[in-house]
Amino acid sequence: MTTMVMEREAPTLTATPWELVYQRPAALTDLPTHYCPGCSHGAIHRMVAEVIDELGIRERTIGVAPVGCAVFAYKYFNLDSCEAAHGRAPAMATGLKRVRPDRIVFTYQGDGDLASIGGNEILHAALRGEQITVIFVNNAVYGMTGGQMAPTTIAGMKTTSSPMGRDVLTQGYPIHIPELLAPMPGVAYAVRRSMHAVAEMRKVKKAIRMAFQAQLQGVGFSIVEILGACPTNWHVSPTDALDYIRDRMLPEYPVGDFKVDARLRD
Amino acid sequence: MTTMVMEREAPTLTATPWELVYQRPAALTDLPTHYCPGCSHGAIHRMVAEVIDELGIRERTIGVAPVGCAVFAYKYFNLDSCEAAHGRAPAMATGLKRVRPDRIVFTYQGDGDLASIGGNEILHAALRGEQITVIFVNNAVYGMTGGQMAPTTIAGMKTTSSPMGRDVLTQGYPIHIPELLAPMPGVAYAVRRSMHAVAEMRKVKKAIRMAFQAQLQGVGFSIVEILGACPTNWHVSPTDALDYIRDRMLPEYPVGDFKVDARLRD
Amino acid sequence: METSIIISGFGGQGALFAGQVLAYAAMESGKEVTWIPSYGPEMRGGTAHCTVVIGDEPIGAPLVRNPDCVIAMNLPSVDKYTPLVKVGGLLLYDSTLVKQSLLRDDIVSAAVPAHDIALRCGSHQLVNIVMLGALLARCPLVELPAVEQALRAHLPERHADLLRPNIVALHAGAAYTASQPAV
Amino acid sequence: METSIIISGFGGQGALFAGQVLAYAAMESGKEVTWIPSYGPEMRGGTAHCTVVIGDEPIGAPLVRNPDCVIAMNLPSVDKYTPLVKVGGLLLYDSTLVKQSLLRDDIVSAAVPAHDIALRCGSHQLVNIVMLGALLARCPLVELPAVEQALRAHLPERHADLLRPNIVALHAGAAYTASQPAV
Amino acid sequence: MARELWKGNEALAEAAIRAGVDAFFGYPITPQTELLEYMARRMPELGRTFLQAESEIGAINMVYGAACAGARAMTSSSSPGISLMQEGLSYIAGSEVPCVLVDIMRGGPGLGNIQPGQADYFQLTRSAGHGDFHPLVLAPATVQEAVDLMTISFDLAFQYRTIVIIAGDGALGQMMEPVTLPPMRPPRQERPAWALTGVDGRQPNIITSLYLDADELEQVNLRLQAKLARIAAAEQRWECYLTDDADFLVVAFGTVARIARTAVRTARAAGIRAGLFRPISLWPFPAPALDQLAARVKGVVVAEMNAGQMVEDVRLIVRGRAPVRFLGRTGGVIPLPDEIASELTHMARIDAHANGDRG
Amino acid sequence: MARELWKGNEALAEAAIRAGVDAFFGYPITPQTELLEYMARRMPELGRTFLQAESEIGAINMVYGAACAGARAMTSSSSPGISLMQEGLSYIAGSEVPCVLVDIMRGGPGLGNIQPGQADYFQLTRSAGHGDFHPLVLAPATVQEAVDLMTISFDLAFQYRTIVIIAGDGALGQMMEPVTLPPMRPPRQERPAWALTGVDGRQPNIITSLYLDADELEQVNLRLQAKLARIAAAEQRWECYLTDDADFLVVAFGTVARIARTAVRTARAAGIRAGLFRPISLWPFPAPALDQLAARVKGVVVAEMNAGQMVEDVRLIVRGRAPVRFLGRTGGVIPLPDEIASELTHMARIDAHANGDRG
Amino acid sequence: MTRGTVTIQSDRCKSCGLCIQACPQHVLAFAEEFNLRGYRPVQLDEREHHCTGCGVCALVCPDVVFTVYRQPLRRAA
Amino acid sequence: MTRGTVTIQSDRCKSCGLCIQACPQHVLAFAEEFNLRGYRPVQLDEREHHCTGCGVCALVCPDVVFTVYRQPLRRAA
Ligand SMILES: Cc1ncc(C[n+]2csc(CCOP(=O)(O)OP(=O)(O)O)c2C)c(N)n1
Ligand SMILES: Cc1ncc(C[n+]2csc(CCOP(=O)(O)OP(=O)(O)O)c2C)c(N)n1
Ligand code: SF4
Ligand code: SF4
Ligand code: SF4
Ligand code: SF4
Ligand code: SF4
Ligand code: SF4
Ligand SMILES: [Mg+2]
Ligand SMILES: [Mg+2]
Repeated sequence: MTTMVMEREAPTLTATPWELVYQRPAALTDLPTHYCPGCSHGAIHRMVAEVIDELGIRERTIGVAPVGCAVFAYKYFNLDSCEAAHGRAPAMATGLKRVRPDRIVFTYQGDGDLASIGGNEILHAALRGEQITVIFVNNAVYGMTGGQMAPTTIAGMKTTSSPMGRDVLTQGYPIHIPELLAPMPGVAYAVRRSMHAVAEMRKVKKAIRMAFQAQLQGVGFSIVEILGACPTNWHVSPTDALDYIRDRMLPEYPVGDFKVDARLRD
Repeated sequence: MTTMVMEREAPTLTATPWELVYQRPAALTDLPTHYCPGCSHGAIHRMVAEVIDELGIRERTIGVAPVGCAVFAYKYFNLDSCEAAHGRAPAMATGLKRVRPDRIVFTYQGDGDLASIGGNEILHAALRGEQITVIFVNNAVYGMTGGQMAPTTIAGMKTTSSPMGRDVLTQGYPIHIPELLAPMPGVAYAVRRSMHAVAEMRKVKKAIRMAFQAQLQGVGFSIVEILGACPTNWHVSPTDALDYIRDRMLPEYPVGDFKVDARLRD
Repeated sequence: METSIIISGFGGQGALFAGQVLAYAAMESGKEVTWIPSYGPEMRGGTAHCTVVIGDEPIGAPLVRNPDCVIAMNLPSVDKYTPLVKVGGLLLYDSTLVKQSLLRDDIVSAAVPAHDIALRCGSHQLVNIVMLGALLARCPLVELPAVEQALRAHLPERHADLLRPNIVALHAGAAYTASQPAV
Repeated sequence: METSIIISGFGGQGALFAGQVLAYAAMESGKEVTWIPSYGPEMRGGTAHCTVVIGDEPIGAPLVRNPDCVIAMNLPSVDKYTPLVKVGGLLLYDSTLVKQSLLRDDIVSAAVPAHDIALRCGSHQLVNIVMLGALLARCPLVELPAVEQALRAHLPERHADLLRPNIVALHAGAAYTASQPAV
Repeated sequence: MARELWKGNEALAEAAIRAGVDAFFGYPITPQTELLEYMARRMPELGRTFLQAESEIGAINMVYGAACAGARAMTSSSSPGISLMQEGLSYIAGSEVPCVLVDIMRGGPGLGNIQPGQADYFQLTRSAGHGDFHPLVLAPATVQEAVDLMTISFDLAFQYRTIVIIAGDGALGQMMEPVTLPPMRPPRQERPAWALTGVDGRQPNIITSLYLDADELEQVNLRLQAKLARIAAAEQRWECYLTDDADFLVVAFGTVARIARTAVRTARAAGIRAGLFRPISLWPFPAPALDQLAARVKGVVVAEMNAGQMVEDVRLIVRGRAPVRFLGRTGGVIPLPDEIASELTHMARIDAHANGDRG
Repeated sequence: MARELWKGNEALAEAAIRAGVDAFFGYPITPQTELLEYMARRMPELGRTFLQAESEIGAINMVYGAACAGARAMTSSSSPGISLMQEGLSYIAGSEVPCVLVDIMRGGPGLGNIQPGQADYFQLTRSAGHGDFHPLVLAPATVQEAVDLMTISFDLAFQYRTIVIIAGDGALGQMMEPVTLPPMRPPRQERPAWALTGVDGRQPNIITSLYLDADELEQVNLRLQAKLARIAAAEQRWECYLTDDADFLVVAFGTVARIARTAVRTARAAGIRAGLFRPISLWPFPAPALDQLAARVKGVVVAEMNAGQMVEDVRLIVRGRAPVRFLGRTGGVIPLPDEIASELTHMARIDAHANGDRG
Repeated sequence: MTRGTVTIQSDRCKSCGLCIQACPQHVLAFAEEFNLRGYRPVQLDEREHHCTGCGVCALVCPDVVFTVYRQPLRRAA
Repeated sequence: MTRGTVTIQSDRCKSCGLCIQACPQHVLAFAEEFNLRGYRPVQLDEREHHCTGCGVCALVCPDVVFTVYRQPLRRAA
């Protein structure tokens, strides 16, 4: 990967040195991702990596990749990781964490993975208050397999397996994961965030940080649902995809804190 | 089965004839059950059968039996029925109902079956608002396999797989199924009832009736959780088991209506 | 030579425990032995049974269809096992509970008033060991002291007070049977 | 005899469609034919390709490692397939986009300024059909009218206005190649 | 009946529809997904049941339910999804209800990849779940054959109350070929007598695979095995290509058989009398037909896209009468005609050698 | 080391503990449950991990996770539960992490019953999931052997980075027999180099079974197959009982082999030179050892508690050199010694007949 | 005023005692004899004429042992 | 007042345009040339001296294309 530093004239006005204010996080490898242009997975990966760097836990963090477009997350995160079977990341993470309680274990999962086939694994990991962190990217479709309906597909949305638009009466209603899990006593942190705007993205990162913080403090299971864009399967441009999140997904999936353990506010 | 009519002197005071006020419902076969003395399954079966009789739907009702102590429910109900794989009754019922929408399809499931291995099937049947009725018997243990911990086992309760008492921090917290499912738009009826006293049992039956009613009206998925006794695995007498429900289970599992579709009040 | 024994009764009558005691005694006497219970979702309070096989060489099948000996502690057990006992085999039953005219003349049947004997030894819970004693009087698979030893080692601690009565019951059962003619 | 053709380009360049048109034309010409796309989670906007195999007998493998002909519509495709073309095979590439000095002298390479030709025919979206025309000029697997017919039958309705330009492009591609010497 | 170009997955779907499928339940997985997507479009149009299940476990148990109601029910998946269906399949087999399953196999084990594979051969033919049963497994080699087999699959499933599996691979699922589709069957109204339809006027129908009593379950198994024996006798399917005078035989199924066909032609061109034996039914394996050939050929090459599975069946049948060589490619690699041809050449050479024909 | 009476399920659990199991994840199912219950008591006492999973799918994927961390992880189940683990097992095999699984088989198919069975033979040896792999399958016939095999299972699993399955049945799990247990191993501290432990000071470890590129996946499969070939060569286990001079052989494993032993004695008493060949490793099947015997015996009886599974392996090896008869009982029925003995007698009689020895 | 009675399918009874505890009139008790399945079944005791036919026993009985009859009492005119 | 700049790993850029839309200073634009993977990568345009080093581009970029520098400006005394 060649780095082209755009040539620009040397700053003349001042003697203060250039400060590096942002660079690629150490918890990401150098590999370019396979994601489509504008896909939210890339930015979310980066934020997870930044949080891991900031918390200084890269050396003791273990990631669990899903089956979904983020299947190669294990190549992108510069840390020990593994690839779970479709939907089973929470079970795999449970196994890892139970035998290595001093390690930080997180799963990264899509909506098909977590909310459809893996519903039971996430439900019971949350019930058990498993000390793991779940990064849950809701893009309302099965990205990897080509845009089928997910449990999170919004009403009326056309997908390749709901070609007339999701009919909630026959195909089911959207599922609200953090709302579902928040009442469970083992859950320390359950929130929803969105990638549709700069300010929201900053909140995404803060939430990811809190979720890892919960694990570091050992206060319970933590999950951040993130509304992300899948321009490819929404058949819109990357920039329009942000509007799509705002206009179509947010009404169904309001951002918010559904559970924040009191000990986390410390 | 010999029927002993207890000999008693003929009634002398009156000319009015004896009225039959209660007899074995037609929707039960004649077979004695294999349940332990005082097991709630028997009485719950009877109430389901009574409701089916009262609604006059025996001829078009299809039952789905679980894997659990109620595995032989298909022998006891006098109607068409089948035996699902452990936890998969809601999926099987979905298949049945989708191809026979004019039939009444119900599942009868235990807490291990429904809330542990079958968590995903019940979750998604509810999400889809599947037009089925679920009779969910929570006896806080795996009865059939000899009293292991269930997801509904209450904190501190000793079972064969939580011999020191359920430690919620490592073994998970009890799950509250109707509360979990009630917020889903596809769910028309989600309540909890208890078998611990006569008055409560009358409410159990009313709830079962409402749940079938919901299906008859086509307003969505219906579920009745029923706190039932497993004297054998609780290691108490059948009568003490009622106190156990009242004193130990009710505090964790309050009876109540968590969702009653407005159309059902008509 | 393998000898197979089925011990059967209502749940709670201690059929499984009596079998284990026999198995321990056999093991300590240097025999090969297997013990296997009935298992699974049988009706609670229904019949429970176990099969013990004792031999000098490694045991083949731990489960048998036609046992050499049967101890039947209730009517359903008598009904179930009478036809199954091997020709020339032995059926012991609790004659206090079961009033049964015998159906087979190709086996040896022994009526043991085990309930009565047990009560005399101190508790109706001793029926199982009375019957075990009776069995061993007819079919000396192990010595009674070995059984005493097994009882000593394996009677659950919470029943320590029952050790003596159990030993008494064992001998009482044996003595009763020894005094009776074989039918 | 089977002839295998791989058509490859960026997603959106219509590689798969050009292959289908060829397959339809072959079928209607009474040939045996298979068409198979690349599939799976390849990077979107990355390379997409399909393989068409045409023959007189039932087709064996629908996928081939060493194709007889390759149409490469972008640089990655040229890079990927140049080494794979069968000895004596044919590589056509869009020379408007790819400035490539050829690496193999054991295959026939044909540089087609397809982008330019397509623009002249009315749209840069016609590159795929220009290349198809070019292929058929070098390797007459099917007659051009059969391809025209296939275009008529299978161009999606919403692109009906592109039918004429497509036909023009087909012939333009063929004409251009026919006019060039084979390298 | 016009020939049209159809993609394997979509042709299977349309053929199932024309064969009268009442209900499809499935979960997306590459390289099978187009089948599900096609069903998502077409089934509701026809007023039939399409449902995307929450998982393959959901799907197979929905199929189980719908089949209990007497419906023509099916699902489709690919290798990892088939693994998840094992328990359900075992229940369906134990309950003897009919259903159809499509497995568009991919590279394994584990997540593997999505390229074509045949490594589920054992899983489909030997052990589609715990317990003793075999689904009827049909392996088409062309899209046309996929259509033809799908067309009869429900009839077979209902005739025997058995599971019928159409076993394809990623290549078959993804490719387009010319096919002629059968006409649409009129919707079926009658329900089998065993189906759960409500007890109206009769004794309850019960569908279960539970028999607590060992003797009773053994009886059920004997009945099941007797049925399987009937299927084994009646439903063997295979194709012979140039086997009449063949000295050397390739045995291959599905996509590999197409390639083997080319290889046989190549070998013949090189003067080797080669032939192709192509099992179409993988279970029941067409043993007698192969047995006859095995009695007189000089060598057998088994080619598969796996590490050696069907070759066991072939060896069981050949019983040492001729050498059996195995050519396996895995991970989604499709063997080349030349690879198979050179196995044949190799065999012919060894054979010539052994016969003192040292040229 | 004193002999004590141990129940098979509990002995397996205690042996696993003494062999250093770090983590047990499981789900109750008869006739295996006592193993889980024993673990529930003992593991926490020892400060090790016990967790009752939400399902068998949860359990096997927890095992997968714990194994990725380098722990000695195990689960146990019975037939329907094993079906549910197929996907997970395939991932574990594809990722080459070590683990141990106990299958206490019961009657099938479907829910079947809870009596002893051996009908998962195919599932365990041929197809414990999609794709090409074989777990190492060990079938003890006594509780003592169950303990002995469990004692080495983790070492084998780690040596080869493979799945080791202890295949028992309801009888073995439920019975008590005298056993001598090995001493408790000191807890193991070292972690394999491939384990996920955090990247501290090294490049990331990645555990995956995904290889999108066909050639790459094929390479992985070749490596996997080469490993399986090494296991096949090195890990065959079997027992011969009175085979030295045997004319007739019984081949049986697990519980049936115990019965066959009695049958062999019975047959010998009746003047038939019978012997027992007992595979202990079901995969790898001890083929060469049986092959040698097959070359000189006059007949083989295969007895199994299924409808005929291992018999295929036996036939593959015998290759027609001697007649092979199959005796199968299913549904939880255990064959009697006499049934097996009479198969031997029958064979001997036919053989005598064929040799003109018409008495 | 209403009087009632019940018939008892003794062989179904499992001696759980739930009906005895629940009967508002306390007219139920265990028999001395065992039934076919080894349980001491419930029977109406000597106070049986107090039975009102309220059906509570039938409601609580898990084994559907009871059939309940009622007779609205009218003092003969 | 702060000025900033960014460096751009052009070959990582996928032309999604998110940064262009998000940059508060509107100093980003697509290049004419294609990068190795066939995308027209983003570059600083002629107004690049307006870049404040705010990092928004880096925040929104899914492909971690940007490195951001900042220089607190002090007018030379
Ligand atoms: C058992 C199994 N079933 C199905 C699949 C196919 N599959 C792969 S990814 C996927 C869905 C991915 O969707 P999601 O989790 O939402 O992730 P996204 O791609 O949208 O990020 C499916 C169904 C599989 N690999 N394994
Ligand atoms: C796949 C599978 N796993 C496990 C079992 C064993 N099993 C049978 S019933 C049961 C639990 C039953 O508990 P519950 O559902 O609460 O019903 P109850 O017996 O308490 O009424 C289990 C684990 C099985 N039959 N199948
Ligand atoms: S398909 Fe959607 S989720 Fe997958 S990489 Fe492309 S944009 Fe992202
Ligand atoms: S074990 Fe419990 S749930 Fe099962 S029949 Fe007995 S009392 Fe009922
Ligand atoms: S009907 Fe009422 S009063 Fe009569 S026995 Fe039953 S509970 Fe008692
Ligand atoms: S409630 Fe029913 S089963 Fe229980 S004691 Fe009364 S009659 Fe018998
Ligand atoms: S740092 Fe800020 S001002 Fe500079 S290019 Fe990036 S977004 Fe624009
Ligand atoms: S956000 Fe990143 S990938 Fe997208 S256009 Fe800007 S630099 Fe390129
Ligand atoms: Mg998604
Ligand atoms: Mg329960």
